Amino acid sequence: MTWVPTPYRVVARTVETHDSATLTLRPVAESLPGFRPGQFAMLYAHGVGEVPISISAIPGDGTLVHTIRAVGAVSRALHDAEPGTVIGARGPFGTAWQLDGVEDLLVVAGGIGLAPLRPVLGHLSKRTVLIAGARTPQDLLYKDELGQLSSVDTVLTVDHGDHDWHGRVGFVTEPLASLPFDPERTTALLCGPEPMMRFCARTLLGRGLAPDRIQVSLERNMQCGIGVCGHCQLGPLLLCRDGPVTGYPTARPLLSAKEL
Amino acid sequence: MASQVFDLSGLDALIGVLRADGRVVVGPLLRDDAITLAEVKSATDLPSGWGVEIGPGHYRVRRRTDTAVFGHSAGPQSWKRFLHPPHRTLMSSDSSGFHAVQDDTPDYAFLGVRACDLAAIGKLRQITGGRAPFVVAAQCTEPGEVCFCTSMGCGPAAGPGYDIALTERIDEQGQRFLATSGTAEGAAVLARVPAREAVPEDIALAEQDVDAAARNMGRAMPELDLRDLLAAGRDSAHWEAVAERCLTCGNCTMVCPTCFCVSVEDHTDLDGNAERAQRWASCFEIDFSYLHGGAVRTSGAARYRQWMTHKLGTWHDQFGTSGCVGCGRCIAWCPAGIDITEEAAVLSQTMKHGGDRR
Amino acid sequence: MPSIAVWKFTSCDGCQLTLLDCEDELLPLTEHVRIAHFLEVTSVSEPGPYDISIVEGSVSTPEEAERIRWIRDQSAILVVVGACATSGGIQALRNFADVDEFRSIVYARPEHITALATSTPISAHVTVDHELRGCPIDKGQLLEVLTALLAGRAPDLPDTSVCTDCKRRGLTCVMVAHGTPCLGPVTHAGCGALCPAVNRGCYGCFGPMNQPNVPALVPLLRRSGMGDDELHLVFRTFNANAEWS
Amino acid sequence: MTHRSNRTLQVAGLARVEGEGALHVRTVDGEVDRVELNIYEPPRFFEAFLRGRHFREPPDITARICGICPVAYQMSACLAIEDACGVRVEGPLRALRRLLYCGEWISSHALHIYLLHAPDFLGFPDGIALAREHRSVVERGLALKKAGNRIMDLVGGRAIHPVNVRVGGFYRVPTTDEIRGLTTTLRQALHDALATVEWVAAFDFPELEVPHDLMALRDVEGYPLDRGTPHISTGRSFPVAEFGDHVAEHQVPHSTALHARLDDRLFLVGPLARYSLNSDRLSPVAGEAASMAGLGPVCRNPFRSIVVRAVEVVYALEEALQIIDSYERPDAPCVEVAPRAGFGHGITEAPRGLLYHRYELDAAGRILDADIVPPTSQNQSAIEADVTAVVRSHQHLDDHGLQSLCEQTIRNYDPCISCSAHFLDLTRERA
Ligand SMILES: Cc1cc2nc3c(=O)[nH]c(=O)nc-3n(C[C@H](O)[C@H](O)[C@H](O)COP(=O)(O)OP(=O)(O)OC[C@H]3O[C@@H](n4cnc5c(N)ncnc54)[C@H](O)[C@@H]3O)c2cc1C
Ligand code: SF4
Ligand code: SF4
Ligand code: SF4
Repeated sequence: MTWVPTPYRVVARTVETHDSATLTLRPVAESLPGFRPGQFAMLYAHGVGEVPISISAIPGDGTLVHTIRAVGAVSRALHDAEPGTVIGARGPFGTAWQLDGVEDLLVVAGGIGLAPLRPVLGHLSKRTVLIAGARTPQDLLYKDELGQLSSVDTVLTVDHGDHDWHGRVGFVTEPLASLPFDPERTTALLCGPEPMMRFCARTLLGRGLAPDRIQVSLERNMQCGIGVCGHCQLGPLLLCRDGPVTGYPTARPLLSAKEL
Repeated sequence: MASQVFDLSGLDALIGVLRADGRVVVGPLLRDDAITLAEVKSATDLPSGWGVEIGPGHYRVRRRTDTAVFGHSAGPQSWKRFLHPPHRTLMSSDSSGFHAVQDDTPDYAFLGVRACDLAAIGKLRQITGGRAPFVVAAQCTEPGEVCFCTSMGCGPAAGPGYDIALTERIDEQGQRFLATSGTAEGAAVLARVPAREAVPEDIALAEQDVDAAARNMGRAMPELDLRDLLAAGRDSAHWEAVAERCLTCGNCTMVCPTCFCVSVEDHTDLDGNAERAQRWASCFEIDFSYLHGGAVRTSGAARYRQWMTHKLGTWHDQFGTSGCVGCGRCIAWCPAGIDITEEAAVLSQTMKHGGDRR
Repeated sequence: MPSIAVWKFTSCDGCQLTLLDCEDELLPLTEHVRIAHFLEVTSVSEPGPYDISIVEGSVSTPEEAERIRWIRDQSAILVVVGACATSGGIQALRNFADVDEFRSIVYARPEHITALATSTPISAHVTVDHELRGCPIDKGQLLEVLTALLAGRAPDLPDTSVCTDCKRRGLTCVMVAHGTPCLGPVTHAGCGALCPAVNRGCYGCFGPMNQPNVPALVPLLRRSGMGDDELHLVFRTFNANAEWS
Repeated sequence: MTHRSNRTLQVAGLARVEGEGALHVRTVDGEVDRVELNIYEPPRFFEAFLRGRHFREPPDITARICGICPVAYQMSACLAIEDACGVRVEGPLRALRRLLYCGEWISSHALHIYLLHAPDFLGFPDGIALAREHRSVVERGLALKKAGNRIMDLVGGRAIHPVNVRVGGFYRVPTTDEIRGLTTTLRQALHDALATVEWVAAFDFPELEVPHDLMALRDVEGYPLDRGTPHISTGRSFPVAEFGDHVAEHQVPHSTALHARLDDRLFLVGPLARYSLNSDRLSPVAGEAASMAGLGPVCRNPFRSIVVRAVEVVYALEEALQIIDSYERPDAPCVEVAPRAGFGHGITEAPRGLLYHRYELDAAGRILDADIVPPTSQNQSAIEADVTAVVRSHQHLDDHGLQSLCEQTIRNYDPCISCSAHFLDLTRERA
């Protein structure tokens, strides 16, 4: 149980959108144990704070890759970190996407929710459909990269289009409602705002997918990552330990309760 | 284990031995009209002849007719203060890197730990870890008006985890303590305290006193599966009713010997050095559940539900045991006198009558 | 070096003085910030813009209502300090006086005295970035805001009850153990529970906490011996104009 | 012909004074035509708010008139209400009050000497610039100030607007150990205070002898602080209850502060007055420091008030140490005070001079009327007279020089403008 982060140096920084950037971090000396898709690290910006950030790619060379959306002081400081900056990391924490025995994969992401799902894409030889939504075309993550993933059928949709946008406009539930898939073979992975995940799950259940074929990534305030701060409770779950990825049968009653 | 008997001078000698070994002995002390916990240097520091009168939102020290030193129930503080201090620095960061902080926790000996608090120490350490203190338990022979450790299976007899257990008795033969060791370390310490060998009658009397205490609990939890009750009661209208009375002040969580939640904050000085530190937090704080854009649990009802559900229900899911030991502190120190046993009882009643708000 | 300006509106000076009460930190601080305007301390007054403005006091005259807009325009970050600036202060008691009568009294000699009929917090006039509560503010919180702003982190200013601080300090609850009426359970934390530390009930000088449940406290205050009169007065003192319920 | 015989000096915002004010000076044909200390600090109507409040509230409420000398407000308020209720607080509780008051004097005087006033004598715009060249000197001043604040933190529970003061005494009295814990700090501070006297005594003081009457308290023993009877340099004195008969406040067009006159004459309160009427009452070390600093039994040069303040800091520290030495924790933190109908008066010596409170209570302890006369409004006319004198005798200076000197003249009084703007009594205006 350590509170002391392991130093990592930013070796690359890619601007993804107007408020999001992807950092590649290389250990300064020691490195953390390997991460699995869906797990997260606690990233520390010197003097500003520490927040949970999912692993957004697993290159396998000991580097950590994270995509960070600047929403407040800590995420802003991490987002702004230029190559050379030393950042602290602790982890890996939490549960991973369950991919054992998966046949067809259906991935639905909203906004920054695509980041923790990215390591899943293209790393499986399975048939994969990705539906990714964002508020505007400018908020869509990894646009160029997604186009190059030959094993993934990608559907992009935005809440509000603009004159350069020729794709879909609307919520992710719309393509989901008409998407052809085999409920007997499909596993769905959902990550995004809670209402989005609830609506998507409802649509999928309505189309015959069994609840235990749906996995969601849940979010609560987290300040330790090691189950001692108590902030990440969601009913019976301590999300830093029992989450963020959980099966829908567990998540369903929790998501439906008000202010849980 | 072998037991022995000593009087107040023996207790003083015990404190002396513990101190001689370099331990900081913490025990009950009368201060600001309450029995608080602080360093005790000799038996004369103990609140001899002081008892308490406790009720929901009510606590008064009172004079006892005898000179008992452990004749009071749980006070405003718990051992949590020492095992899991209200403020603690976690690490520091400067231009040379990230650094662990030196653990300067003294080697504690806790004197007069009641059965409920002994159980609480176990539950707390299960989560927070840290070095084990030396524990001198005081078995409870006189529970207070808000105690319900029997319902929670945590007392009044001291459960496992003590190094030495004491049972205080005052009768025609005077004031004395039956001391039993629970660990080899406890036995070694006791061996250095002048005492006489316990006779079967000493042990029988102590058992009799503790048994009587079990029948004299001020309160009880309703006898049903609390974990099921709270899971089923998630949408009960009862939470709104409690919220009308609940101040959301967080006192209950702060005084609870097992509530472990902390918030982590960053502090920086002018020279660019930084520190991360934790402080006791409470699920009654609105920011406690803050996610970018706003808190999850804003209503008083949701926050009270979180506290009680966690204590009595989801603690089982998370840590395999209840979070409540029945010490009654949350009842006494809630300014509004909200009583967790009564709320549980009322909740089960409303559930029976179909009080589901959906 | 970032520039810092300190401004005074209607107030007692106590909150500004808190900055000078940082005896150990004052000189080191001046090595990291440039004091561009601080009338109580220096004859130097630089023109704007300013990186950080600290504003003490409430708006109680037409001139002040104008000046605060100018200061907002000139300041990247606006920190308002104290009960006057955050709720209108004790002088906001006038807000409850009969306004017509009040006007005729105040403007009896309008050529000499101009005062608005109300004393209002800074946030009623311009957007503020950070608020420090208290009458006066706490020195530790002031340093916290300044060091946080310099480090670019969010200042740690909990908006919960005084009780949480009281318990962390290990104090004994004066209401439960002594029967002393106390506003701690509805008052904003930040002072470090000063009153309970001297066996006194909190009198609310940090104003209401986030979502105080005052109706639940009132019967408890009554039980501790407060009458209607006192109950009325105790919420109408240093933060009379704040949202107690 | 003197150059620039017609000129106007305008200081829009007086710096290094507490509160906000401005200065207008006009000379016509070399003669001083107009000197106005313009206090534009907004009025806060305290006396009006006090009406209808509970008799236990004034120590907390009136403290908020001034953040620089809240203890003075609390002490005068307590005395006045206790007077109305027929109670006198004596013995160890009074000693504790005196100790608290010493804390305020030390802190307030140290602030004024080092950060507000000394820069004038040494040609710096502020204490921070001063610290750049004389770091250890300013650090000494801050350490002194901190020592005063430590007393207020311990005895008052908070340095600004103390929470531990109540009518009848305190809420909690410190333990003997807590009180003794101050000793080391205060001993060091005494050392620093003596060094301060030596430091300020060497400054250059412009010549100015004020002719005004001086008024200060005088007590049966000791230097006046927490009580006493008003004495005037003319030799007269009057009981506290007659304060209102002698000191009358009136409104002037250019200021939100009321101007006061003593029996219709200009007068002065504060360190100069206090010292001149009580120099025989200084403690041994303070008395010696005063004579070493070249202060005679009377001092009428306002520029030298900085020396008097430094001597008073020495006194306050000696007094504090003496109180601490003989401290025994009182059995009860306060004496019971029951309300009764009637009037009560209270005067104490705020760091800046006499602070008078008067309350009228009904039998239930409700305040029917309140009157507060702070030092700055008593001194205002005298300050303007001083500025007039300075302008008259320093016509040869250029505008900048003259303006600085005028500002310094005002700062001699450490005027607390926030407190002077408390008044504008609603009824009085109505009348
Ligand atoms: C398991 C997990 C994985 C995440 N992965 C990513 C990711 O890959 N990329 C990304 O951009 N964001 C991710 N987030 C969200 C990210 O942690 C928050 O955006 C961040 O904590 C905001 O902190 P802040 O100080 O910048 O903002 P503020 O909104 O000012 O937040 C203040 C404080 O509240 C807490 N907090 C606020 N929002 C959250 C939140 N959503 N989750 C947990 N604590 C919060 C933090 O302690 C934070 O410091 C993840 C969150 C969780 C729980
Ligand atoms: S919930 Fe209440 S009774 Fe149970 S352990 Fe906590 S404080 Fe004691
Ligand atoms: S009850 Fe609340 S404060 Fe206590 S441990 Fe549970 S979540 Fe934390
Ligand atoms: S239950 Fe009582 S102690 Fe707990 S938050 Fe509510 S009012 Fe406060």
